[in-house]
Amino acid sequence: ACTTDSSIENPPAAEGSASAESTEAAQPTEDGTEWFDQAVYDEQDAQRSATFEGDPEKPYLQYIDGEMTDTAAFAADGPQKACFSNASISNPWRQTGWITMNQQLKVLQDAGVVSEMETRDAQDDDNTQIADIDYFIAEGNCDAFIISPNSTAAMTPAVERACETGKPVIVFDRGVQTDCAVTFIHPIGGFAWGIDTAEFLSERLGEGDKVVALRILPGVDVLEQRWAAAERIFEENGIEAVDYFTGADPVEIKSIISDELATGDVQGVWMDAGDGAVAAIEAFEDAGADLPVMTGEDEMSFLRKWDETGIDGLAPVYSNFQWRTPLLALQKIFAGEEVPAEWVLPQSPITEDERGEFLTANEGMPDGHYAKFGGEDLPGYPTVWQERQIP
Amino acid sequence: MNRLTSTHIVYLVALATIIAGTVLVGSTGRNFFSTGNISDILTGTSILGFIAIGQTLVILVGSLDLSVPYVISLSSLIGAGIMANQAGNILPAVLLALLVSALIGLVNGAVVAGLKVHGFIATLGMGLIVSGYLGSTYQGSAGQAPLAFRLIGATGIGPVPVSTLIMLACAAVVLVLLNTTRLGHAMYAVGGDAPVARMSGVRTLTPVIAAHVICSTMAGLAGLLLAARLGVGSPTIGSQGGYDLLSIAAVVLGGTLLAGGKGSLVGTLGGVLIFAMLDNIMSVLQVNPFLKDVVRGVVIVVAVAVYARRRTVHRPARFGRGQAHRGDAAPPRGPGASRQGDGPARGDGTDARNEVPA
Amino acid sequence: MDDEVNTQGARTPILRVTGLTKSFFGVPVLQDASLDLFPGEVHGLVGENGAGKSTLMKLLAGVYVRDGGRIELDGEPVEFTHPVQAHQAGLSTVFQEFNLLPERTVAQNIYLGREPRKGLLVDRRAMNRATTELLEELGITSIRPTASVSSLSVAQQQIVEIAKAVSYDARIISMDEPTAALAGPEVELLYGIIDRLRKRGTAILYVSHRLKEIFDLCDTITVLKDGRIVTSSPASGLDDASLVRAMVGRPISAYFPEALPGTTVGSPLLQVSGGGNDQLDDIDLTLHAGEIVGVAGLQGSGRTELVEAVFGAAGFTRGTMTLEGRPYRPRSPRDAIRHRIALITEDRKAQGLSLNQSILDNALSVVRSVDPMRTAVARRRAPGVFSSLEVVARDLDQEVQFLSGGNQQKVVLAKWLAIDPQVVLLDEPTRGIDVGAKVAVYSLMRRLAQEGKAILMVSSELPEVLGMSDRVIVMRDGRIAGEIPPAASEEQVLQLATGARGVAP
Amino acid sequence: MSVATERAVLQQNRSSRGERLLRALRTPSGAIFVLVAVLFVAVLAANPSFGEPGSLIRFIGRTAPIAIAAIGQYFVIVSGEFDLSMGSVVTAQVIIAGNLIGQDEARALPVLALMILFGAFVGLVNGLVTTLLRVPSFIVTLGTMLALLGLVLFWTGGAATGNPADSFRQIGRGGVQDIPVLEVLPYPVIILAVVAAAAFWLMRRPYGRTLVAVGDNPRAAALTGAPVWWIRTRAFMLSSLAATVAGVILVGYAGVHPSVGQGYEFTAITAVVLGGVVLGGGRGWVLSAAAGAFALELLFTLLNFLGVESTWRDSVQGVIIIVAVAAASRNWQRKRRGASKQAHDEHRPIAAPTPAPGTDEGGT
Ligand SMILES: Nc1ncnc2c1ncn2[C@@H]1O[C@H](COP(=O)(O)OP(=O)(O)OP(=O)(O)O)[C@@H](O)[C@H]1O
Ligand SMILES: Nc1ncnc2c1ncn2[C@@H]1O[C@H](COP(=O)(O)OP(=O)(O)OP(=O)(O)O)[C@@H](O)[C@H]1O
Ligand SMILES: O[C@@H]1[C@@H](O)[C@H](O)OC[C@H]1O
Ligand SMILES: [Mg+2]
Ligand SMILES: [Mg+2]
Repeated sequence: ACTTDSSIENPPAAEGSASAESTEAAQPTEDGTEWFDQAVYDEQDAQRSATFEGDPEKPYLQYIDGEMTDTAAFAADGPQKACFSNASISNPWRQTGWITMNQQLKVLQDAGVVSEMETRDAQDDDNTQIADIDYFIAEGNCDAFIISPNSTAAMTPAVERACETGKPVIVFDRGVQTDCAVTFIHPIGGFAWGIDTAEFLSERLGEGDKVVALRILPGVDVLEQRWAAAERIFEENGIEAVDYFTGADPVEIKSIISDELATGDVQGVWMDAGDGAVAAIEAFEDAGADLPVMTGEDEMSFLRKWDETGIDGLAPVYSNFQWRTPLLALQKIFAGEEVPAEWVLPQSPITEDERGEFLTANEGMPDGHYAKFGGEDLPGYPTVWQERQIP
Repeated sequence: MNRLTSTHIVYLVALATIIAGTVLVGSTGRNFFSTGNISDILTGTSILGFIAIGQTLVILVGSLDLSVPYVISLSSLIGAGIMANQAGNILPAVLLALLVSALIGLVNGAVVAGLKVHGFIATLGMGLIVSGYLGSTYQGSAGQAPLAFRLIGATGIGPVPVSTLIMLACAAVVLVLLNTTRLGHAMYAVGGDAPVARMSGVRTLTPVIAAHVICSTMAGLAGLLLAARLGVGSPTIGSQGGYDLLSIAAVVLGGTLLAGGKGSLVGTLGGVLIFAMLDNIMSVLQVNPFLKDVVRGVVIVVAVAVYARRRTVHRPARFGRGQAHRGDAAPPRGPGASRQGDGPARGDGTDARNEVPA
Repeated sequence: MDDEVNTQGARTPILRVTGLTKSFFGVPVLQDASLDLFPGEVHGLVGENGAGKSTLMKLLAGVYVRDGGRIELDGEPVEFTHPVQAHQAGLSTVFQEFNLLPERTVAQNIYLGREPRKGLLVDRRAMNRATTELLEELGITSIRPTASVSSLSVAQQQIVEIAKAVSYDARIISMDEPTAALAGPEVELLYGIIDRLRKRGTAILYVSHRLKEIFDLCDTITVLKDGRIVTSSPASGLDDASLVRAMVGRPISAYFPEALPGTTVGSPLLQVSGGGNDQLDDIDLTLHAGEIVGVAGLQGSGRTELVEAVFGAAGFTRGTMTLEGRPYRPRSPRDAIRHRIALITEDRKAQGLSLNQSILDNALSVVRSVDPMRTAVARRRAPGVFSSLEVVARDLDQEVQFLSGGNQQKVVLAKWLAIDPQVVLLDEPTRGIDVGAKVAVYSLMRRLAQEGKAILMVSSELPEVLGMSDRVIVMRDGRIAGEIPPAASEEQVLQLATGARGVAP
Repeated sequence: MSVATERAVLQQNRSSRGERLLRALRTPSGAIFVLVAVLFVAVLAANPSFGEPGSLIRFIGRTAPIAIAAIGQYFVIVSGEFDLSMGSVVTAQVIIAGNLIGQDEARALPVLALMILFGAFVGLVNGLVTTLLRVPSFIVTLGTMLALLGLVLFWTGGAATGNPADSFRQIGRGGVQDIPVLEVLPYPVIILAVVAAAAFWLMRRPYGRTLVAVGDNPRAAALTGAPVWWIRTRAFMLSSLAATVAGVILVGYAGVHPSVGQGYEFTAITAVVLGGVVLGGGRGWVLSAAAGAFALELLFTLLNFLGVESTWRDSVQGVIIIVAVAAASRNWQRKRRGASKQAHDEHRPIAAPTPAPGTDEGGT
């Protein structure tokens, strides 16, 4: 008997737009992908000042008003089984989120909403994640799928196959090019991050100033969009920006900055993830150069170093609390409550004024912890995060 | 001879893994032999399988290929890029992707055989070259595989994915090449002892170059298969899987000597199967991803140690069962040692350790 | 061909070499060498180590490309650049180096590179059949075509190499020291094979350092010295002495030097009783100070195992040993060396030397390994040791791989002298080295005996064993078959070595 | 014979120092120093300020960890093995330092001791499994590489708590102040100098010479009484210890992160091979391995100063590695032939001027 996965009949387009809504994906070129997408850029720019529905005390449940998905068909009694296909837990941001998610799971298990969550971790490999999802479809007895895609275009067919099972599918963090999922959960997005950070730097720097951009990895939509937006804004403001991929390796970062400082002055540092921000600042210290204006992330290491050095900085946030939302969405779905088709979570940077507040709130947390992890009300707080207990 | 060959041992280990899998997977209330599970395992074998087939040849001739991850990515991008969602483009895309892959293999082979650069360095360098190209040219996934092509990645006959069948077909072809063609014999000969091969009238460059070309072509096929599964080409898909070191481990696990000259493709497939089952079992058991690597690492070493323990004793004992103590001082003597050979035969840093009497 | 080819009278050479020249980077190794080879002729090629014999053969075989001169086959000039071309032209070679793949079968080795095919694929069955036929034709029945070469004895391997050379249907076969690894009976077997080939009309170019073989086999003898041919004449006109004189350019008065004055056989130094392991059994042996004991035996009779057992490399698992009256049970060579026992191994390149290291480093290797505190002393004494051994080299920093075989062997000896051994085990100490170097080895043995060391020498060259030893032990099948006085004849040794049974390869 | 004359005799039987140096420079292991010099001049040309003592010394400090790692890897490679676990050892040590020392300065020394023990232990395991269980070191250390990193990440939940105390980080970040001309002399430079000197010394010791002999021909070495298993095992331990030192410097220099050290094994092996050390063992000098690291680092810096697009740097590096090693390989081959040429015209008895004193007589 031949088995063909019918979902593959809807071709995914190449990356360029992660948003499930923006079906107009940029056409792939010979040279790969153009990450900048004016429409999405404008949309996210607007969302930065949008009002969010729901309780501000529970940002992980807030969303921007928009199209809702009716989930009455998914209403179910008794604890249900969730199947989670995770891209990886290979960076501190994902690790923090994964811890939070597991604590959220405990709550829902105790509440009798979720019976269990079976997780497969693809260890950053698209091919593995496709196999993971197929395995869930064939063997998982899943009542729902939660998918955190490793990459956008590659994961699209597999997500579609999950949708075809008729069970609810929830996608979060990085996107896919299909809107078959019941909901796609994510903070505002990469362009918003890029706008926040690049505008911050541009305000403080003048024309002809130099910014070194340190990026962790290529090819991930949410990361590429950050840079696509920032690069554009720097260009518009006449700021010279050079970008490097560092894999967040502080040694690499230090060498890059030292070499840049050896060739000329650097006035600003831009980062697409907070990991490694400290090394960048230290490179200036070691070279005896003036500390730059800098944007990092809400990772504790950066907040602490920022506080310590008193540099002019900003911590953009790619809300880590989004890791709670998929399970909470599931709760709503099983209850038959409607959920946003695209669940846009709040995403606001931490400014210098707010810094102290977040530092106190997260005292005792490890350096790799994320300030806006949003799990203060979950069981196990704060020990589980402090000890970084990874299931 | 009733002695176990290394291939036998590989499959015994595979059998043990199946038993362990049955029990462990069973303990979670799952069935190891269910369609979905078998399909998951076999899917796991296909990509690694392609690469390990090629890697077997390269290792047999006494080289290594660390450039495969980048060839895989490049091939996926060329393939998907040229296809551009047009079924009519499939053939040219496949041909061009394989041609470029083969050319990379040709350069690898020429550098190794012609310029006498150790395979480790030659292919490490080639990997860097291609990776620079990928990094400079692609910002993310690109291209589009048309439906007809994606079917290959998503179709199965029962629990057996088509991709696995293609991999096995390739293995069969390479097996025939290796065992029943002059080129295959020459590969064994060159890997075993290049000067001897030359003196016997074998042209020693050809087998090394051929092995590298086939290895890169196999990597190219793997890249195309990934393009079929992903629907797009990806500049990172090759390195994501860590296929370079994993494929070498699978080959050695399959009983092939890292120093070359001895080994079997069937054993390699066994090694690949073991890895795939291991991954499958750990995933079903939801082992912490960090611990998965620990298990992989330990299994690689322990399994290879099992063969290595069984050292070659070329001569049957003449007297008694009293095991003579042969330590480091008197390693098993190959015949090359008993005549005036050309000094230590190979300098790969990889002594012929894990041999098993055939 | 049934009839003997007429080897007399007017003949046309099958191979004619004229003015052959070869230099390695400007250094002439072969100069103006000319020789004729006739069908059915066995042509002996002798000369010291480094005289250029192997180079000549490799030029003929297409391994090297000549610089000048002509090679004519059947009157046609030929130009080989790869061994395969020589094979196709009917010229095959048994090289001096080991030339088989241990992990492959006998048939795969013999037909390597020209496997019989059916269509595009190798016809394994035909290949095995052809191998069986080939071996049978040569009178060998004990070797299976599907056996892996590594499972064969060394002698069998050598036979396979010869069979391989014959299998090319060659009209000319060069053999470069084919008997280096063979003992009596296998040599006989080789004689038989050569005889058959000769009768077939095959021309044979035969290199050996064993003069007896040269005279037994060859019709014509050519002497190479320093890359030039000094004489080339019918064997009948030559004898040992004149040949040696031609080779070395000076007469060797005492081929085997007499015991030095003052040498006395003293008290027992090393005693083995009831020694055994999986290759040896029932070994009783006593070595006295100042004594040279020879060990004879057939290939595979366990002589190497014997010295290795004493040396702790593959030790005895049964029986006892004493050294100077105290119990001695070495668990490793390191143990043995600490007891000042030395082993000069039979294969100097594979077991004796680090070829990429300097002469000095090799000479100091034993001291550094077991008694590093004495390295400085040994280093200062090194020049003295080398000069006493007459080592020829550029300087002490030269890598040993660039030395000739004889000089390499002297470096091996030097490294053992550095620990002032009391028992010296020598396994084939003169294998493949030239007359001059041999004499140096013999003299050293005599001197060591004079200093009161005990010496055990394994050798396949009976004249050497008989000429140098105070006593000769003969081994057979892992046991000591008997002991004979040095005055015994070679026949007596062979009788003991083969036992009552016939000769088996 | 007096010691003095014995020494004179030895000198007479060796070529002059100058001659030996010249010969050495013509080997790949010597040529790397020439390459370093050429690259240095090129970097200077691209950015003259690089030559200022201050920035030069900082460059050396920055290169110290990889140079030290290369020295460690050298021991393993010259003995005929591979150490792929080096990068994971670096990472593990960095994370251990971060997690166990934390902000408590009093723990710096005990934890440092623990790290050294741990490094030695990893090397011991690598060495014993390679030598006693006879698993190819490529596989053993590949296994260790996976297992070690996995264990450390599992233990720390993927990331260390944070950077270790500043005083500990001074080892990699600080330096001796108020040095004339240089201003600061970074500690990593001093550590590198000490490690290099120790390695150089060790390679001239019996252990070092035996190590190379083992890499050249393990059987011959075993039959000369060398405890091959233990010699090689110590090489693995030296390698892991070098990785530990590199880790200590790196955690100081850059801080804790699981990606610190990743890929270090390949960089170190590349440096060693660039230094003319032959994979497979038995050839090459330890300081050339360190020089190989400098060559690589200079190359990166040069590409940087030349403004080569960062994504293309991999490619340039790949080409250079292949070309350099191909040239070295030709060179070794030529040396082989060239030397046998000399063998012909220069062969002479290496004799003492005095009548041969025999083996042992002629005492002091
Ligand atoms: N490939 C080579 N490169 C450089 N020199 C060589 C090469 N082969 C041989 N030689 C040199 O040529 C000379 C002749 O060597 P050859 O092997 O022909 O001697 P031989 O007569 O066969 O000696 P032996 O009796 O030891 O086998 C030697 O000095 C040797 O060092
Ligand atoms: N079948 C075999 N396989 C591998 N090695 C062998 C085999 N037969 C013999 N050898 C090795 O070849 C060498 C010679 O064999 P052996 O030691 O049995 O005979 P021997 O009496 O020492 O002969 P010789 O004096 O010629 O070395 C030894 O090193 C031995 O270990
Ligand atoms: O969204 C990003 C996530 O996908 C990546 O893995 O880590 C950094 C995050 O900002
Ligand atoms: Mg010769
Ligand atoms: Mg022997």
